[in-house]
Amino acid sequence: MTDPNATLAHHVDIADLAAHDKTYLDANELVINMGPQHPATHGVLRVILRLDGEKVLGLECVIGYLHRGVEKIGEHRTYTMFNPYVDRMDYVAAVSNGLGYCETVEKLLNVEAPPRAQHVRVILTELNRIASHQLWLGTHALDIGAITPLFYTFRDREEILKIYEKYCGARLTTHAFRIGGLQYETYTGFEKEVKNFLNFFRPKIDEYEELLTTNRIWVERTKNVGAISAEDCIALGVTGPVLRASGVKWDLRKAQPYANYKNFDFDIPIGENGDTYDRYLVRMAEMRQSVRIIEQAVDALPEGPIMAKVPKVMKPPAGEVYHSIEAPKGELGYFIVSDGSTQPYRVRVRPPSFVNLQALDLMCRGELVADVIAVIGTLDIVLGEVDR
Amino acid sequence: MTPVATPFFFYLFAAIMLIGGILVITRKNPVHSALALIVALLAQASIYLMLYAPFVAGVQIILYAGGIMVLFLFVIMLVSIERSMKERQFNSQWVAGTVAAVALGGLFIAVYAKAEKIFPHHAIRITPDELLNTQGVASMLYGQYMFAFEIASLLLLVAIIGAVVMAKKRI
Amino acid sequence: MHAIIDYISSYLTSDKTPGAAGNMFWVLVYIMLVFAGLSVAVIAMNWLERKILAHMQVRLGPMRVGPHGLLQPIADAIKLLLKEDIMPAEADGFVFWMAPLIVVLAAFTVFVVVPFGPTHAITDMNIGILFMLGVSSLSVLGIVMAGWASNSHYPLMGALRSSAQMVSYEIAMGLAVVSVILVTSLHGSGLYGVGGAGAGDGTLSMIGIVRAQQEQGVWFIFKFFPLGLIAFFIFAVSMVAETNRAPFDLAEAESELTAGFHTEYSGFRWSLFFLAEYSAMIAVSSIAVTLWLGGWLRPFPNLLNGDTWDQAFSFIPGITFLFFAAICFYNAVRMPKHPLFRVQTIGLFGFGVVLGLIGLALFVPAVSIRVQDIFWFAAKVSGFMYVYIWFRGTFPRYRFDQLMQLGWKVLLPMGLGVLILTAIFGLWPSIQQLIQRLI
Amino acid sequence: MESMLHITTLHYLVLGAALFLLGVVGVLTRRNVVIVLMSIELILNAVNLNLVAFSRLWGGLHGQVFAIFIITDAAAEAAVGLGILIAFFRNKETVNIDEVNLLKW
Repeated sequence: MTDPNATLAHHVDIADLAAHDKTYLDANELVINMGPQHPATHGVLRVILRLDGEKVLGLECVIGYLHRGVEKIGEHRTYTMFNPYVDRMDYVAAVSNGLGYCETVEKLLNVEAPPRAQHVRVILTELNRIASHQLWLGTHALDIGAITPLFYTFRDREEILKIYEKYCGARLTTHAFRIGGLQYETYTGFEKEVKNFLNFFRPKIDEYEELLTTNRIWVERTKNVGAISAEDCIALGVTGPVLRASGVKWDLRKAQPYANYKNFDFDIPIGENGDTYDRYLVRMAEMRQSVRIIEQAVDALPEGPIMAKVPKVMKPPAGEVYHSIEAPKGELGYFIVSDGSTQPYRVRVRPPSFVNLQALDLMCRGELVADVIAVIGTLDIVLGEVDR
Repeated sequence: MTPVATPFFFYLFAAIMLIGGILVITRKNPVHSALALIVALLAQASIYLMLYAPFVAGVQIILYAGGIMVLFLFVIMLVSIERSMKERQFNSQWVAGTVAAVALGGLFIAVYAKAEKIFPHHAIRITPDELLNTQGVASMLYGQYMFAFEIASLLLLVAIIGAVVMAKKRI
Repeated sequence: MHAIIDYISSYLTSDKTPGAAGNMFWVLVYIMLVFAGLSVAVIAMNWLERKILAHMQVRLGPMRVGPHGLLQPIADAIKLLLKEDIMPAEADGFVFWMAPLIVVLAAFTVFVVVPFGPTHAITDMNIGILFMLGVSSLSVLGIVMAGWASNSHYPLMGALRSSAQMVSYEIAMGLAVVSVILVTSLHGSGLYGVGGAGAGDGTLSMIGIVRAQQEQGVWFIFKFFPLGLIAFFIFAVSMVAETNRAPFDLAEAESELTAGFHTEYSGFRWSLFFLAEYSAMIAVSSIAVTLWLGGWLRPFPNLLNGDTWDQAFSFIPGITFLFFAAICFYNAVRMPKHPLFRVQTIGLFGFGVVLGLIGLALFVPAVSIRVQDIFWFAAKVSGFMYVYIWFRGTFPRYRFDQLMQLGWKVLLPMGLGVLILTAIFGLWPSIQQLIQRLI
Repeated sequence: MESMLHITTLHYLVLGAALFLLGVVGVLTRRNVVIVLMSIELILNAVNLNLVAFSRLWGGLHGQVFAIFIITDAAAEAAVGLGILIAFFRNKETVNIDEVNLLKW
């Protein structure tokens, strides 16, 4: 990877580039290396941009700078021991990752978490969705140049982290769930605090929107930028808010209900054009829907046990299982092959960021450099999850 | 305010201009040439000020140094200069060119030696009204030279269109 | 000896600027004063920007170095001076070295003609505004040189962006300025007062422009309402673009081009760019204040006129400083009583005392009459500085093509329209006569 | 020495002539189009200097007005010249004026 030109020559089809409208001066074609140390690549993503003036002719993502071999580690740990590792993938939405893993292993073991555990899981996961979207909003706005929303979202995200900290002692990589249910009973006043948070947070969404939604510059920067059609999304396997913003009503919480999402009443916000602005609106609406779900879950929080009967030493029957959940960033799937021993034979994660990142090239072609930043931001990638 | 130390400043700025001019035509790197030209142009603006032409001096700074030269630098950055910097800098007829220029210089000297009688030996003592320089230029531009002014604006329009047509790959 | 004292004191009774009076001693004094004042203003601006921005973003900003971080800019300056000065190996050394100097020179030279008061300017040029626009446009050269000399892609792109941006916004800016110059040629007074028989001599001199506002009894922002306001708006937008500040800070967009044209600069050279950016902000704000907001004139000259009001307004500078002093005292009292905060409390208290003494001194009529021009000018400029910070806290960044679109397709036609309408308004009596004759 | 210390119009004319010659040498000998264009700017500036000096000599403003026209002209020339340069560079990938030897692209 020493010569960026060499790699581009392989991957960027010259004929394809020529097809683009070339009204810019191409007196000097620039190859720019963006990242891995760049303030707007959300960590250590490296993007090799091929530019015609400021226009992007093509780009290639170079990933792997944060590769820690999470999947391989899974093969050398017992099912229980591997649980905390999954939190380290999408560290912004650690709870969702834990939920996905626990549910997958539960499916493998053929157990189901008790209703109370399910409810608490839904509450914490949806809180996590809000936290993840808040972080996305702050950084995305920062990339586009609005520095203030970042501080507002971080201030409000703090309240969610406080709830996590009180519940399980950790703020970021929570390891909140156990296979078969929950380790900890909720603390006293959990419901009240969650409700307080919801009342506190509802006006805050309006505050964010006030800063951005009708802001002329924001709209100009995001409308018709990085648009992707529903067909392209499906072809590339793009999921989550990006897919929904393109107008596809696909949400695993409704499509393949897991946990007990089918008991809750909520809408799937979708967009029309699949551009950055629509993705922004979809995520803002999703935060509102999450508030709705949490409210219902807290109101209907049943009493009862929090842990199903799970053997101390887990030896799932030989076989394989794939289970996916709707993480804040899209479909998060776990594929686990068991050989009947205490350790998985193979763990494979389908991280939404990794798959969504494929669309970057398509979304950025013909746009300007500034839009690449906006599109990276709107894809909401977490490099820990992309590289695993 | 009357100018002070006029000879000193004249020779200073003249020297800057000439050195700048020499650097413009001798530098390998066009960016260095452009910078030398900017320095020469600024020195020339100062000489305009000494000639009681403040408006022309201001126009010189804004248009030449701030506009045209930025355009030059812009274009130098767009075209890659590495190759041309490695190549020969002077063309094959440089001897003939220099000789022609020197001959022209000789002609100038001859003319000026003769014409010296026409010019007064001392600078004119009547100071033009510097405060009304801008107004004077303006009323001339919009009065006597109205037609020329309009032609100049037309020329600029043609130049804009021409530059766009030239520089654009596909119209 | 006597002659020297005479030479020095002769200026004190003059009503001209030192440059116009030809008094070299006072010219040097004024140059030093302006330079020192500007440096202090940049330092203060640095602190204020961080504080105000922080409070807009629900955080505190610098709090550790000195009381409420008052000494933070000084600590930063020391840090920058002590930092290693790095030059990229492939950089063009001479150009790399020259670029920050050019930017700083351009930013400081414009202050030669800024009128802080009728006599408080280094000099008064008859091409004052032309000179200011011209010299401030020279900073583009420095930026282009910096970007090119760094021999790196991001700085080059930043330089290309910023030069294109500055050159195109200069045109809209110039058109807005020309409409003011047209208005200076009118001799009539009031909002819609148009020229009488003697109309025709406009001026480009900065002091002359403020004088014209004084004579016409109206700030040019209100002249031919709303035309003056629109021209001011065009200028205000382009001046933000000229200085590469948010929301037009594409040249140094940290999320896109890391830092634009000064990516490769560090330490002292970088701080020169910083200094130049802030003094350029002050410079363009000074142009706006001089051209539209009456320069050194006090507010409400028509509504609240008369000696009583003049007297009342002459107290405002002192009261303002006393108010700031009171804020210092209030915060000093509110400081935690812990021994660790002892030094900070004393420091803040001392700062309050200094401000209070300045305030009290401003009540002395002899001082106040000489200084209140500067106060009003500075107050108006600080208003602009606040707006700059406010913009930065509020707006996302424009994209390059949108920026160009705004400049060429919105501001330029608007500027031309304003210019033509101003001319028509200004010549209204003649046009009326013409129409009557035709009918 | 006397004549050196009193700056007369001739001084300006000599300076203008020297600048003009530098420009001519640049145009005739350099290969780089950009530098040739800059040399043309030098020539135009030499002319401007003469015009303004004459304007000072005769006390009128005609010379200055002409200088302004020439600056306008220089701007137009630079814009078109650099436009041609870009078109040229795009097609031939060089900025050497010697290589403009085809009468078609």
